[in-house]
Amino acid sequence: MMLLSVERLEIERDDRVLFSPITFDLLKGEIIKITGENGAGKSSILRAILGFLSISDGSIRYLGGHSKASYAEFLKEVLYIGHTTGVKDSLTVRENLTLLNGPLRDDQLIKVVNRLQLQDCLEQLCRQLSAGQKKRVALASLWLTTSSIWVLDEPIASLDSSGQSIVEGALLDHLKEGGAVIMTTHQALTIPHYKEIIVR
Amino acid sequence: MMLLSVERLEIERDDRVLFSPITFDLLKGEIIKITGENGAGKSSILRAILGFLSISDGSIRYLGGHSKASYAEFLKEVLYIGHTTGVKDSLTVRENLTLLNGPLRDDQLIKVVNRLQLQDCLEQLCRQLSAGQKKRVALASLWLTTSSIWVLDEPIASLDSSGQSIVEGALLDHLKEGGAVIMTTHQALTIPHYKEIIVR
Amino acid sequence: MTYFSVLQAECRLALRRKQDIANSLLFFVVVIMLFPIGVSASPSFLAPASSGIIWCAACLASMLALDGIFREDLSDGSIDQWRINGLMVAFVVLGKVLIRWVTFIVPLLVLVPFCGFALSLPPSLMLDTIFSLLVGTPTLFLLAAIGASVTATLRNGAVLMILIVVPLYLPVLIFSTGYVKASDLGVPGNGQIALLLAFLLVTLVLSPFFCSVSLKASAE
Amino acid sequence: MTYFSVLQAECRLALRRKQDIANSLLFFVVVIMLFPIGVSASPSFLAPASSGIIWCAACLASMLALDGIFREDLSDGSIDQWRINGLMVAFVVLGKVLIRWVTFIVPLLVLVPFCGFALSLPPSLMLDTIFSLLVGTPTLFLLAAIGASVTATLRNGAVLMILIVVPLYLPVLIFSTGYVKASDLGVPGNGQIALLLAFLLVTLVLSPFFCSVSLKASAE
Amino acid sequence: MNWSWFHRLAAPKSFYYFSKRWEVFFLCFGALLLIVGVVWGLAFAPQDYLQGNSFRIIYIHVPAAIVAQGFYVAMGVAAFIQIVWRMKLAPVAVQAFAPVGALMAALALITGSIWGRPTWGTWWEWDARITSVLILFIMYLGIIAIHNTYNDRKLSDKLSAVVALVGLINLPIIKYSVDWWNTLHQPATFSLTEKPKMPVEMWLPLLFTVIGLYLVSIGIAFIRMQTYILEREKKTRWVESEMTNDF
Ligand code: HEM
Ligand SMILES: Nc1ncnc2c1ncn2[C@@H]1O[C@H](COP(=O)(O)OP(=O)(O)OP(=O)(O)O)[C@@H](O)[C@H]1O
Ligand SMILES: Nc1ncnc2c1ncn2[C@@H]1O[C@H](COP(=O)(O)OP(=O)(O)OP(=O)(O)O)[C@@H](O)[C@H]1O
Ligand SMILES: [Mg+2]
Ligand SMILES: [Mg+2]
Repeated sequence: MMLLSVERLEIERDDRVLFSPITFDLLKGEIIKITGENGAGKSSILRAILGFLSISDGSIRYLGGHSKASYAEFLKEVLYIGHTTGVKDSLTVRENLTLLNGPLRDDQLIKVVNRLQLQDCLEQLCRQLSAGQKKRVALASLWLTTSSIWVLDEPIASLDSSGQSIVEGALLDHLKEGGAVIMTTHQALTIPHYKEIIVR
Repeated sequence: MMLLSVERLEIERDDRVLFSPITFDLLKGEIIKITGENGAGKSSILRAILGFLSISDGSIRYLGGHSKASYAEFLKEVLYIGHTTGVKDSLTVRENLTLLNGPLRDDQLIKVVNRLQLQDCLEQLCRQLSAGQKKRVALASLWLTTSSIWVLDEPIASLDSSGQSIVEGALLDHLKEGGAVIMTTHQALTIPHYKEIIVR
Repeated sequence: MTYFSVLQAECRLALRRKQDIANSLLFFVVVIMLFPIGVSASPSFLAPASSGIIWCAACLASMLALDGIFREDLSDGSIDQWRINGLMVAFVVLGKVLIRWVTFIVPLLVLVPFCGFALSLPPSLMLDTIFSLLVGTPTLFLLAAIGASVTATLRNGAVLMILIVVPLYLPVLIFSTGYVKASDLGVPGNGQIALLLAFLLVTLVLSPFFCSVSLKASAE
Repeated sequence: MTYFSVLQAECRLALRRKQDIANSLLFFVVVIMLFPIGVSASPSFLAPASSGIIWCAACLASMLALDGIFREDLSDGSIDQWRINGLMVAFVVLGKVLIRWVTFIVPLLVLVPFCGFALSLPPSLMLDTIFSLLVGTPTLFLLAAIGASVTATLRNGAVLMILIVVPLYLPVLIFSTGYVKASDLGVPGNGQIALLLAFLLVTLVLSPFFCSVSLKASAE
Repeated sequence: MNWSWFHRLAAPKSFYYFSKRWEVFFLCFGALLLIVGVVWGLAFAPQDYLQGNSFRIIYIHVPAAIVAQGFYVAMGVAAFIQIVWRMKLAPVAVQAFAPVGALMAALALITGSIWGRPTWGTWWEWDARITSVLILFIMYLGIIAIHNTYNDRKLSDKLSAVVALVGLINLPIIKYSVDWWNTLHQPATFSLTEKPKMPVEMWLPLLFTVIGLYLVSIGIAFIRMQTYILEREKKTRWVESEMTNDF
């Protein structure tokens, strides 16, 4: 099923067109990796798709439709983790997880926290975490969400190698369950099949 | 010459000892790469070396001495780029470069800006840069500094591949000129010789 | 992320920042202290001015209490997350302001009697002052929220906004102190209270909407 | 990075953030405006109180002007860079405070005459008020800087800062309003001015030192 | 002079045992003096010829005011020691003295207000001494606020020391300026600045209560300090053995 279809998308910032028009579709069970140089406009594309940034040309169709309703429908299915992640510095790890993912059963929480090796700092304020640990708190949503469309902006930056492989594992599991992923990254992926879109 | 000699260093945060004691020396013309999992304490080690964080055990000798004077001497030779880089969001790229590196001749500026592909956004506020571009502004110091000891915390995170190779080139040039580097990173380096220290 | 989890987290933050709450009240006390020391400490000056001073301090304290209410949400990406999770920004704003107001007004009402003593407020006006604060401060909070949403990133137009918000503060100040003065003269102040309630209603509807517009624009 | 480049950047930021400057001045005006509206607008009430009100407003506005002066430096790592580059944190602090003071006092002095008119300040006291502001506000700024450095890691530390700073403000407030009142009575206020200058000297030496201690601790 | 006893005492561990040994003395002896002073003052001292019996609140009011000021000075000195010599015990002292001092200041304010009602006819008067106690109280609250706001203890120790020290330097200035302010603008309705010429049977119990309240406050501060020391040193062997001995 066509989740998203982007046609000749252009974005302007400060009256400068960022990249040459881009066209792609996102299907169920598919992973799209957007690559490009620093400042090419990858993050901007993701935010435009989510409707947070206005586009200057082209069109984006959600779930095959153009209407507001289909956009709302689409948004309900989305999980977004951007450069800024919604993790609150003055809440503890546990509190952030409930904030971002709603109330959690204890076993769920323990499982995901162990997987991400956050078990030791569950009650620590996020202000006091290292760069990678803070990222991991945000990434916990990958295991706790029920959304089927994942929009991830450099999810593996500043993760160590075990962190990277955990995240890639989550992506693969998600595809197997029929989910879809659209992501940016500068690092090489070890995932077998993905569609690459180059922005320039 | 012995620039830095760290002996059985231990750091505590919130009454928790972060890692088992670490011992290493930094010599001229040498590159040290500190690796370890997220939250192992890599950034903390760098900050302790710079004297920004108090250590709980062990000793750090600067330029062979223990005295305040040799620490001050050492600090004069240091360039530090941490997770936070000193780049001001509300200044333009050009202004940030003069802030961080002192007054610059135009040809110097043009050269480094071209190398880092920041030429198009020289007059843009740093708030409006992409994640990687902001990092590049901080990294410009690598070409503009006269300091001989570089302390770099994840310098290549969120850079694209061309950015990575530019930075690695700068490191190699620096070593050839007799400089020294101590850095952390989660990514593989393509530099031929470096000493690796694993924190756990 | 649901309305519930967001507001729960907000309550947690409020409790974690008990100190913040205590602080904005102390601020209130401190402002009140400045006047006798800086202007004049004689009861003949203070007594007629006291309810006005209390109201001025409440205006200032409310602005400070809301300063930065959205700044963190914007910089840590929370606003994006609300929208992704289908929450209406306006409702979240309303909830946040409400929580701030409750944590502000309850201890304030405890403090006002003491401040009243210190300023030689006539005891007969104590209850009226408290009542006017109860009715008037929610409007102040809703108005201040607009200012906070606009200054969350500090793009242009903030001057304009403050210039818009402050004149809106004035009617509240005028009618609530007017109410207290009327009681002082023995005249019923129903008219003023009705007007204050009308303001409250209008801002209750409009403020969350304006906040949501400017927050969305700031998050582009 | 040199003292010069840091302070040059600071000046640039000050010019870029005209908005912030405008805000703390607007706050000043608002406080002054609230008073006649909230308390009483009769000249017989305002005239004797006017210089005191102006001073109270200046105290509040100066705190607001310095709130967050170090917050960004801390969060973007600038303080680390100062130290790495061999700059004494204390001197940088002094320079920053000085720049803020200049950008604050110049427009303030333009505003004061208007506020004076609005508050029925006797014209003979206008110059004295301005002079007392010139001598007293640098001390206020240096004291507020201590509060700002202590609250630099807090997102909304404004209120805690005020709590810490106000007790320290009182002597300045007392002596500068005392000076104006003495002039009103025709008594020379040299004693007060001498004391204000003495305060200035003490804080000039101590405040940057204390700021540097607490900023270094915050950057750990 | 030989300072080694001081350094030994300034180690948290030896201070812990020292204070544990002496707290009972401070509390009991202090309470004894306090009770003797109060009973003597309330029951046996003569009535004041002007104020009648209401003056008897002086036996709580004055000691509380004096102790509140004394504790601030002690706290400021501890802050100075912490900043200059980085002694481990100093932040413990700052943290422990602040609430006790705040309590005493509050007590002085409350008893003063209660006393003001019958004598002045108002609860509050912007008198110099009263104002300076209020400021003292607010300064205490500022330090407590710092400890409560930051949950990083090392940081809150440093910052509260800075604030306490700044306060200490400013304390005489504040006191002086407030005195000056009040005497110039508002001739005091009721002068507190002149020492009342009390008969000795009024004055001696007062001395008892002052010393008694000092001792009790020090005892309370010692108890607080012990808890803080245990908390801070919980990783050390002596605390571990201390805890297992206790339970
Ligand atoms: C909230 C109100 C009050 C406060 C904050 C306050 C504060 C003080 C202070 C700071 C002292 C000085 C203690 C010392 O260092 O020797 C003091 C002493 C005293 N106060 Fe008050 N006071 C208040 C109200 C009153 C009232 C209403 C009275 C009686 C009418 C009173 C009578 C005295 C007397 C007789 C002394 C002893 C004076 C001396 O020994 O020097 N106070 N008070
Ligand atoms: N301000 C702080 N207060 C208390 N603990 C902290 C603070 N900053 C970091 N820590 C803790 O110290 C540990 C090491 O942090 P550090 O930032 O040195 O890790 P790191 O090795 O650089 O990790 P990363 O690869 O994620 O950058 C973490 O477990 C973190 O929880
Ligand atoms: N708020 C903004 N206002 C104006 N221009 C902006 C803004 N944010 C980004 N830009 C510009 O848009 C361009 C694209 O930015 P974007 O963040 O999308 O890049 P990116 O591809 O994600 O880069 P990176 O790999 O560094 O994250 C950049 O050239 C940047 O200068
Ligand atoms: Mg990006
Ligand atoms: Mg790190």
